Amino acid sequence: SGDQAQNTNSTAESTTDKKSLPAEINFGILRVPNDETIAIAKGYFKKYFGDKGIKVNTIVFDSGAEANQALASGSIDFATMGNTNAITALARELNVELIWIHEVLGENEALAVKNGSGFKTIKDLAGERVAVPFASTAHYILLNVLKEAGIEEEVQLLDMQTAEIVAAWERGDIKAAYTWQPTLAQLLKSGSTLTDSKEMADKGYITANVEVVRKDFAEEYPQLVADFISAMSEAGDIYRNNPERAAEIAGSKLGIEAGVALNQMRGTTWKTRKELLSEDFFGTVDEPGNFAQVMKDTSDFLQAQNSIEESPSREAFNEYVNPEYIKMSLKNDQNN
Amino acid sequence: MSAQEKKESLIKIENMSLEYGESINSTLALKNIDLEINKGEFICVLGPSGCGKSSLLKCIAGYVKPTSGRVLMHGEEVDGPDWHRGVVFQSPTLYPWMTVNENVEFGPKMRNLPKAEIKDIREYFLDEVNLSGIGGNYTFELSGGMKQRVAIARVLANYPQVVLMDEPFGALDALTRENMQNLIRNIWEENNTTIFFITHDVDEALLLANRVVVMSSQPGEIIKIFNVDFTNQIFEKGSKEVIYNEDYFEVKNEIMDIIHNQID
Amino acid sequence: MSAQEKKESLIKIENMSLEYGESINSTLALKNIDLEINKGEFICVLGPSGCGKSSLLKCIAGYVKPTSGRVLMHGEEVDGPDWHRGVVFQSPTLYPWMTVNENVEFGPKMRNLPKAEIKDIREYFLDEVNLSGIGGNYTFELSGGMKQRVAIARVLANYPQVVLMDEPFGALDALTRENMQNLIRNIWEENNTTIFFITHDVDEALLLANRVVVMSSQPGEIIKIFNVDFTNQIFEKGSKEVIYNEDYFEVKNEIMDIIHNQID
Amino acid sequence: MALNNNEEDNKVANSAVQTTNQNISRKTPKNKKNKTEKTLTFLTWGFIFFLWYVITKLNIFTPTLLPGPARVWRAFLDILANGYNDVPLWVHLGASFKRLFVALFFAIFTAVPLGLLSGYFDKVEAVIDSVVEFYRPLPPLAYYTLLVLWFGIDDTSKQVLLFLAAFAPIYIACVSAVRKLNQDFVLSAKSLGANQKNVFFKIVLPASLPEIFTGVRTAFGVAYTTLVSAEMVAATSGIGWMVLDASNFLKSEVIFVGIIIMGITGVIIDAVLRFIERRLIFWKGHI
Amino acid sequence: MALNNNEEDNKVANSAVQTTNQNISRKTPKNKKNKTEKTLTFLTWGFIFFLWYVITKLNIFTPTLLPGPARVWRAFLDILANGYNDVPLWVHLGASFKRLFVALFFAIFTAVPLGLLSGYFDKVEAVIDSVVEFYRPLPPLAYYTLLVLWFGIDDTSKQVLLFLAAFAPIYIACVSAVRKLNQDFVLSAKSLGANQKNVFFKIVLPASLPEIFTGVRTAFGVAYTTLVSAEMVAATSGIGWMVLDASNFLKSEVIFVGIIIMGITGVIIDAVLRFIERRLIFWKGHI
Ligand SMILES: Nc1ncnc2c1ncn2[C@@H]1O[C@H](COP(=O)(O)OP(=O)(O)OP(=O)(O)O)[C@@H](O)[C@H]1O
Ligand SMILES: Nc1ncnc2c1ncn2[C@@H]1O[C@H](COP(=O)(O)OP(=O)(O)OP(=O)(O)O)[C@@H](O)[C@H]1O
Ligand SMILES: [Mg+2]
Ligand SMILES: [Mg+2]
Repeated sequence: SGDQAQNTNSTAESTTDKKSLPAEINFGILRVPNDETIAIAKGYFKKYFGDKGIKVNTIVFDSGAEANQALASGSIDFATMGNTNAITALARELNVELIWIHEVLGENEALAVKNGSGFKTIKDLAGERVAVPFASTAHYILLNVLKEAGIEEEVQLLDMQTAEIVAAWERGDIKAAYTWQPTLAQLLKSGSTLTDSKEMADKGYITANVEVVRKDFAEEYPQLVADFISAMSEAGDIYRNNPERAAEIAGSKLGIEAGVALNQMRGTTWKTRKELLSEDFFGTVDEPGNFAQVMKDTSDFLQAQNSIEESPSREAFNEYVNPEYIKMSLKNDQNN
Repeated sequence: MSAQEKKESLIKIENMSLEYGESINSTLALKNIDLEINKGEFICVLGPSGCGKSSLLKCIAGYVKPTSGRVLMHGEEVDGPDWHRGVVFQSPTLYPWMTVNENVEFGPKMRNLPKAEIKDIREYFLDEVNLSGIGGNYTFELSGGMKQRVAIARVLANYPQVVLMDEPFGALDALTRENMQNLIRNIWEENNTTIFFITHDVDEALLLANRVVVMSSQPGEIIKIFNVDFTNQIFEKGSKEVIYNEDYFEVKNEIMDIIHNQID
Repeated sequence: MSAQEKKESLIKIENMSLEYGESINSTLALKNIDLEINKGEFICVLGPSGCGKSSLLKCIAGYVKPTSGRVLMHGEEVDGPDWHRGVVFQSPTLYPWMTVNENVEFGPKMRNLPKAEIKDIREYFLDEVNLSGIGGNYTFELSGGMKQRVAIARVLANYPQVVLMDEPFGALDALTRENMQNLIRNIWEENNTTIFFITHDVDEALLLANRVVVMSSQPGEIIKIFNVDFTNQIFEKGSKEVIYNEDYFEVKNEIMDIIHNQID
Repeated sequence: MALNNNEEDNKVANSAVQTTNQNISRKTPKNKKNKTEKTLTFLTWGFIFFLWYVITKLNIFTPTLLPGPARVWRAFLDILANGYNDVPLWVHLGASFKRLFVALFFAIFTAVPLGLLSGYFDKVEAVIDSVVEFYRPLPPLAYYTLLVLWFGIDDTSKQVLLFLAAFAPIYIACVSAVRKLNQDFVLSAKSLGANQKNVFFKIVLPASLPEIFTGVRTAFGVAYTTLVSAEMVAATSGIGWMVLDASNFLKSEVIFVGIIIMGITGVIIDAVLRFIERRLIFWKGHI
Repeated sequence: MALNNNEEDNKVANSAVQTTNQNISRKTPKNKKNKTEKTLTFLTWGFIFFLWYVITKLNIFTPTLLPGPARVWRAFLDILANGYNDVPLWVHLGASFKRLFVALFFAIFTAVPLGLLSGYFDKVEAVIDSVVEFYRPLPPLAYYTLLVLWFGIDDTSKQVLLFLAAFAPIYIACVSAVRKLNQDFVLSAKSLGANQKNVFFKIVLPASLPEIFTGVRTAFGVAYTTLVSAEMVAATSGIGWMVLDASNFLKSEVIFVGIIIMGITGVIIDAVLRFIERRLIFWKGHI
């Protein structure tokens, strides 16, 4: 590769050398029992990156909103977030693409109402206050729940973080909240669910935790992005083969009991690479799958809510939801 | 220089001592003070800086309790400040949030006198200090001399049995000072007030007092008391220069010598 | 009271006026001042409060630029402060973060004199003001009189051609004041200094100056200049009381009358 | 001489004030900024805007990182017309200021008496002071969760947070005011026949007012700084919440709008407080 | 009379100081608290602890709402032994204080020269002052998102936030110090032959030091108050983050531990700063 010829330009040479692999990769993660947590706990990041001499940094974010800020500032390369946050990222022209769906949200996010509140149906919430973390997937689903029930104008939403929801719930300040596990379990000790994200998903309001990556990074190191997906896939296999074992791994990593972790995991759906490449999700470059449409619909809704200024076009989402790296990951495995 | 015997005793200080602080850090400010203030007297106290003049005044005013001995007024022990003993401070303590009128009326108001009476008193004493007409002004609009005159009017408005003054003209310039000396001499004469007046200016003391008390440096003791009547001479002769005579310089030199000996 | 003609002119003030502020709010502080200060003179300036004495000093010191006219020193126009014109303020502006020594050494140090010389100068002038031995103290540990003496030593340490003093003893009590007057008189005599001295105390002016400048009230004009030599008499006769004679009271009364007329 | 006082009377508010102000007068021109300085300030802001404009025009940063002035202006107009989150701008401002002023009101009415008493009686101070000194340096966010736990998610906890922020500066100002109080004021009042109650209400209180008011202004500033923290929990209105919500959606231009609104209102309110101060405590500086 | 000065010399530091301090001396006993007051302070805290103990014993509130002293103590011991989130306590404290002191360091080294220049030259002030006055009252959380966007999620943005919090008080103190400067100091120095540079370094700077130091102490307080905000984003260490993380999981006892640690360290650091101040600026109060 012309080493001798480029002798004079040794700095340029060394940078090209480095460019073949980054010095470090920064991952923004969430503290939830998902494939990423298992992958970290099982040392897959070390296997795929650390052993190549790449330093791996994981940074915990409390919400996708924070992860977006970190992405915008260029502090991180990968980030896990709810798909609503991923829409914000696209709408705010962050130079990122969506490469993976960690889990499709289901029963782990639900609308909880307190025992004795007398709320039997969603319509009973008219004139009441419902707490939800704004800008989250739960926020999006709750808005749709209320819209479907035709009472979106009559319910007062309170912007609260999950811990505050628990506190307010226990104090009796709120009697209804849309939130996720493990907070949800705490609420359900003295409450029940009216609906959950699974029911809403069935109605077409799909939410998911997804992985986005900086485009610059992905274009420079496509192989590493594929490696990331391989790591996720391996971790997902553990769960698919032995949920209890997976819960144990994730639980010990997060400092929660395995049973709690398992309960949380069961509320979500983990898809394999092949499933994700189906027309229901990523599809192919030529024939984008349904997830781009889900994102577009969600985006339109967020625009209607004034949460984003302009909803990106369907084409933009087709490009945004990129199946190429999953494909690469699959190909790598076949080659091995 | 005479006829003191006839006078009625007002305040009596008996073997009073005053110590500030405790144990190691204590300062003996006053030692064995015996002094009688008679009605209608104008007593001036002289002494080197830090000798305890202000401390003596504070004891009489009731601001400070003597460590031993007592201060009696009409035979009763002084116990805290009282409107019968008015005090004029070196820097006038006029209340800047009140007008001149309100300042002068403060004492009578505190004593719940009828409104009409308060107004009369105020007008009388503002006139007495040649300030009628500025009653509506705030005190920070006045010059130093005017402020001190308001402070004097404010004290007089209570008809105190004795007025205690702590270097009241110390901060004024020489000319204003002279005016103020004349003013206070006139007021003393007209109202038959009793005045206890601290100064560090020997001339001032001699030109005002009919008794001059000279104190030693710390701890303050009374060294000598001079009976003088230059202030009466000034009244009689109408001018000040005439009293700069042998007599005057004799007394002045004696006082100066005493004080100088104290410092040396 | 004589032999002024022989003296060498040091500072010349020519038809100087000073106005503070602009247009409506302006104050004419000084008007048509003409004054010559000769080498070795002790000039005292007297005048009612607010007549512009300090303003005059500030013009000479170079702190303020006259609105019209000029101040010349050795024929050159004064343009800003200069170490040839030392200034002593009413409240001593000693630097509290420096010791007495460092304060006195400040001027020579600023002029980058050799270390040994600085030390000699400091020792000489601290001795001159009777303060050798306290050089290591901080200035806030001193009494008012001592502070003013350090301030004088600090100014003298620069060997200024003229020392400008703005009521330097105004804040001191009567006794300390007398000491300071003697001190400055001796320094003036010993070092053949030129002194421009502002005071509002007629006695002080007469006991120190060989020329007394009396100013009118605002706008300040020079009304009259008295040539006196009581200060020399005190030197000759060694005592102060002897000069309280006819002559003295005559001059004093004249000055007093002038000033009183200014205020009336 | 005593005769010529009328002449002097006419000069009331003249010589005395001027001479004492001599040292200050040198600086008064600095208060009233002259034309050059006003121009300079104007130019500074002009330059900042220019730089802002140029940088965004050059497209070095994405609009998310640094929205251009036009974009911010449009966002402002939009919020002005349509509100934020369906709530009009003035409701957001109103909600915030209601919280602020309720807190400030209670802070004044508790801190002033407690502070004055603390300054007056060493025993009261011994009880209160160390508690105030302990919580004062604490970051409000550290204990906000506890306040939410104790006072709920409604305005109460927000107001308590702002109250605590505002309490300490006023309390401290009051203690220091009494401490600095010229004791001769008190003594002279007593010698004029004032009883304890009169001394307190006619002397101590007015003499302390200037410092109390400075304390109130500081308190307002501290409370204002805490506003966004206070609106972090369970708010859906308030200018602070608006900025937080905008942060969640990376709406930088709304953040800018919020910051500019807060900056300007902060400056305006301080100016109003200073105006009131000048009117109310006209003798300030003459004590 | 000039002869008897030696006598007076021996009294150096005696009469003059005492007489000028007369008005103050009345209050000095308040600084050195006497025994009764110390006991009262002690009793106050004892009472607070007792109340805390009793209330939690009575089980009126759940431990989440109000953890008992024993529970808090155990949490403290646990954190002391095992750290929080696998990070030892001293690392948390170290991380926070590194952020604080780096910010304070930069704030001092920028705000002092800028502030003194602003006080000295009206033109400089015209440029800087309005900018400082604009951002100063802003809640730090309002612009923190922007800082994160611009400076990333690492310590830089946290330090910039704390820097901004600390900058304003020091800057303002410096401006005011130069403004309050006794002009006679400057004039006398000039008359003693000092040039512009000497006036600045030998007179203006030392004369301003007392107020600058007060500004630094205020700045430290403000920055400390902002600490938790600064550690809100993407931190995994720092005492502020610890409290926030505990808040997220409603670990009230850890919140209490954090608050108590922060309260005590805040008081200690202020005491240290005050000690340094007394040593460094021994002439304070004599200016
Ligand atoms: N509150 C106090 N605490 C301790 N010592 C005091 C107090 N007040 C005065 N002293 C000391 O007591 C002595 C006498 O003080 P005092 O003020 O009575 O003297 P003075 O004659 O009035 O002095 P001056 O002429 O300076 O006014 C001084 O040594 C002074 O330092
Ligand atoms: N910096 C200034 N700005 C405006 N007016 C001033 C200033 N300094 C002095 N004046 C005014 O100029 C006049 C003369 O003041 P100056 O201080 O020179 O008088 P003075 O004779 O020294 O008075 P005093 O005896 O009180 O010291 C006064 O009316 C004063 O108010
Ligand atoms: Mg005294
Ligand atoms: Mg003057």
